[in-house]
Amino acid sequence: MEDIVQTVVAKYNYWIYITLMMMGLYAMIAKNNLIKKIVGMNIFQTAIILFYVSIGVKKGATIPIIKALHGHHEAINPAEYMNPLPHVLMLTAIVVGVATLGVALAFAIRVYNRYNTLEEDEILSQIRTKTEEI
Amino acid sequence: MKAIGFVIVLLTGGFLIYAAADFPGWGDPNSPASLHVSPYYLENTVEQTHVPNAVTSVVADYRGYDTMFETTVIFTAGVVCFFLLRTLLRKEPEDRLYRHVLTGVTIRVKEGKLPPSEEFERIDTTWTPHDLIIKTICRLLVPFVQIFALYVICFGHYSPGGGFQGGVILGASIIVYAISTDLRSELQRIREKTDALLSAFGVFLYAGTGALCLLLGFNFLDYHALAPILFVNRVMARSHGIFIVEVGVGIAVMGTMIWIYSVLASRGHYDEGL
Amino acid sequence: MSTQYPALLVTIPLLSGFVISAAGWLNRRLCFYIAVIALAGSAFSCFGVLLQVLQEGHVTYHLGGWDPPWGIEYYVDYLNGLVLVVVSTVALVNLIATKRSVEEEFQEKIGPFYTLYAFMVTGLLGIVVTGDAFNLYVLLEITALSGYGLLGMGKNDRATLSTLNYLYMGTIGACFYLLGIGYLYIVTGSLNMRDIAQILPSLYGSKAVLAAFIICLVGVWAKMAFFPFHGWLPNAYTHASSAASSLIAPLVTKVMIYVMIRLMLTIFTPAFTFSVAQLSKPVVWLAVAAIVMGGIFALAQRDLKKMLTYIIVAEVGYMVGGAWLGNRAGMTGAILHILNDALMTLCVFLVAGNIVYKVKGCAFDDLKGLMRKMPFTMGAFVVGALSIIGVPPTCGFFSKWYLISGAIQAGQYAFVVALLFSSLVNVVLFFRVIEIGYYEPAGSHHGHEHHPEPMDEAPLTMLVPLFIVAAGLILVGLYTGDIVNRIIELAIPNGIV
Amino acid sequence: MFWQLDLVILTLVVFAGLGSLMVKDLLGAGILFGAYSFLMCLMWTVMGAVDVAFTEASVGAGVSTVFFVAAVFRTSRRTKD
Repeated sequence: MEDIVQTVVAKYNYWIYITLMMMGLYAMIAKNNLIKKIVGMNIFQTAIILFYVSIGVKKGATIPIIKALHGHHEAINPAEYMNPLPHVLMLTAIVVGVATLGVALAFAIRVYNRYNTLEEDEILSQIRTKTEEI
Repeated sequence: MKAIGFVIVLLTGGFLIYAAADFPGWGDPNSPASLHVSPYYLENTVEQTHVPNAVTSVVADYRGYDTMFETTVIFTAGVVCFFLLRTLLRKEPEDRLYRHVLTGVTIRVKEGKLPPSEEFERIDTTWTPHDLIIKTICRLLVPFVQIFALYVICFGHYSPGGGFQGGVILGASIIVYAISTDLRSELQRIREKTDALLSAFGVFLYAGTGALCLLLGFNFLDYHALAPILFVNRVMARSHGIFIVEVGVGIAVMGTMIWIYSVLASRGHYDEGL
Repeated sequence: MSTQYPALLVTIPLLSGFVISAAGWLNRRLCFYIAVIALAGSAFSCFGVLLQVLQEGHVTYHLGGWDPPWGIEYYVDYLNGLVLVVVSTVALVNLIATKRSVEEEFQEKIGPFYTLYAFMVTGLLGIVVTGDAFNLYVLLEITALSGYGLLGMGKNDRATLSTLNYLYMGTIGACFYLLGIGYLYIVTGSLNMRDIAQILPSLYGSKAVLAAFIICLVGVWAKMAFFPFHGWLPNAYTHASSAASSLIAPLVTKVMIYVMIRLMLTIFTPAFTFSVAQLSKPVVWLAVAAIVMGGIFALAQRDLKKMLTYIIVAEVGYMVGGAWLGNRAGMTGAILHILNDALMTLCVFLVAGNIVYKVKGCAFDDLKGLMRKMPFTMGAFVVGALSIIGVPPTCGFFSKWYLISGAIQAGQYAFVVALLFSSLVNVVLFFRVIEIGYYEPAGSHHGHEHHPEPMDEAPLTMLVPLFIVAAGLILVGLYTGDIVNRIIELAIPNGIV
Repeated sequence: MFWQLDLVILTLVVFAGLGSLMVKDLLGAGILFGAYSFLMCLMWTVMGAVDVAFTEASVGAGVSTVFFVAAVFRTSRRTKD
């Protein structure tokens, strides 16, 4: 029993990122409201960011800013500092998430201007009635 | 639709959990990710780029090409929002709404006639909030936010921060002004054209530095080429190159955030905003 | 200067994007000409890179002057040299051909349109030329965002909702690709494609590598609208403006197939793809389903553009199935089909663009009597139709020939049957359209039957590029021999028998 | 960075995400989404990723919530699910 708890807790980050991702995926597929789908999309993206950043974590390491070296030729021990590469990748992913959010909200406003509702089923019924008239 | 979603979610979730079993434990120092590529950045960042913040040196120098495209992503989002929602040729409504600034009385004036006196300000929808407390506090807040944003951009080398964060805070300071008063008065301070040109110039500054290094015979975005221009040795040239690029990113992100906000808040008509 | 070609071909369209956006505000007429100069420059450097690759085998370029696993590296070999040339020439020809229809549809927003056009081409060229897995994700996002912008501003109002659905599916696809790269990064520690390929062989047994492969594939399939994920493509491409759909339809799906082949051949070497991961059979069955479903749905359509989008879904099935057959002939057919299908789709969508420009609609009842009214456009349509069906002089036949012979060698007879069935369906589809164009008289509701319609053809600037593409279809068909021997044979690693 | 704090914040993050998806009013969903982003920012700081935390706080939580509220004001707060 002890080692099961140990393995679960040892990789707790990875279970949480999977639950967040599945929440986002479910919201994008099953939610009826367009804005709720956008929220689901953003949760989906932040879950992947959680996965990446938890790769770079090292136990007992500090933030990846090299402390001012008094003696210049002292070797820097990489184990003291966190892994900076996932942080760089995730700077990009966060900004891409905001860019996609802005564009998706612009689309949602444009859909609302045209169909006067944000519910997917109401929009589809409006489209169906319009195609029957033609 | 809910059932399909549930089944898909369970399948992918199970598959991901099955695959996560093989990961190295969370946070152990000798996982492959922290042994193969990243120690090089930590060991050489101060020596090669004179920038103690390893994340900023990797963002703007070792993998600066990624960040250039990533700033382009932000600029593309601004162009797409403008392209989708902006309605340029807008027909003037026949009667206009005016509000008396001091008392808050709103009147409707027929087309062509002028409001009775100067204190009437033009508004588009009757419910626009007009709150004295928020207006004055935001007016006090904006300069300090902007100073902090400039600090964040410039001190990206030594403390957490950099182009993106500083640019967003700069943009946020102007958005605060646009929310507290209204979009129309903010547009008097920053025209839509200057805003778009600002964000285009910011990313052009970033890509232009790269192209400049190309013209000087080095590879694209290789800041060693800037050494003869900036009259510094190669390591300082890299540090200054990073700084120029961060300023470019800050300008681009600021312009784009204001641009997207003003398009979204006014549904493309650039009228009253929130 | 010639050693800088790999960097030039991406940065010229990128810098031109910003200049065009500024020109859009200052002086709108300049936008088109800046775009043409930029794309011509990048096409020139693409040809330059291909020539260098033909001489030296492969070209590497270190961005920022850093060595590969630490900095970003461009790696151009035979495979992406060929795709680079295809992407840049298709983009250039389409830019010139759709000038008039863009000016007519987006009067005051020409600046943003050409900016998004330049960024779309930058993203596509960057995806094809990069050798770094994460850089490919960022360029994937640029292509996706500019694609949403271009497709979202469609003529009728249904474009918005269909592009929003494309946005959701595109984001899921890009995020799955990012997750797959994360799974690779956590077990190998590197992001450079060739560096990962060297570390992976010792890890073939681990579940995380197999999961990374499947997640990356699912992400790329969602982006290329492969069978289970194809729901967004027909609506998104049909309701878009003609200029946008004739840029995106020929290129985005083909570049995603290139990414899949790059994943299969370079990152996960063929040894892993075809032996360790037992995916060949199910994927070929999915490809069969894609081809059959694409054909059947195309038969049910009453609109030319919607019919063409379902044919694209079927063509994606060709290429994915061909790549997954596991033998040299199938892979040659898939890579050749990237080239052929890009040209064929461009030709047919330019024809649809001309028809929409002249007749303001491309439903089947708008096409009545077009053979007499627009003979040159319909002539090019016939050439494109013959190529999609697979008639010998045109290039479509040769790639289908390689696919069928590869399928027979691999013993996947369902795929052979699907290919033949799809060719017959294409015959029915295209000759039905040609028949509507030829025989049915121009709609009697005109009243004055005695003198036939005057021939009002699309303007010359739209016809000349169309003829170049139609001629290109036949030329590529004739020169298939040495395209395959000098480029594609060397593109496939000898891991595949 | 001791793991008990880590677990607490992670569970709070999941609850904020669930709340943002389940609440029946779009403005409420926007505000909870802002809270979700700020908790994520706290998560990054605890895990030592200071630059990512700064970006998440300013770009992710700050501006996304502003865009969200602006969009909800320009459309409707009504939602059926």
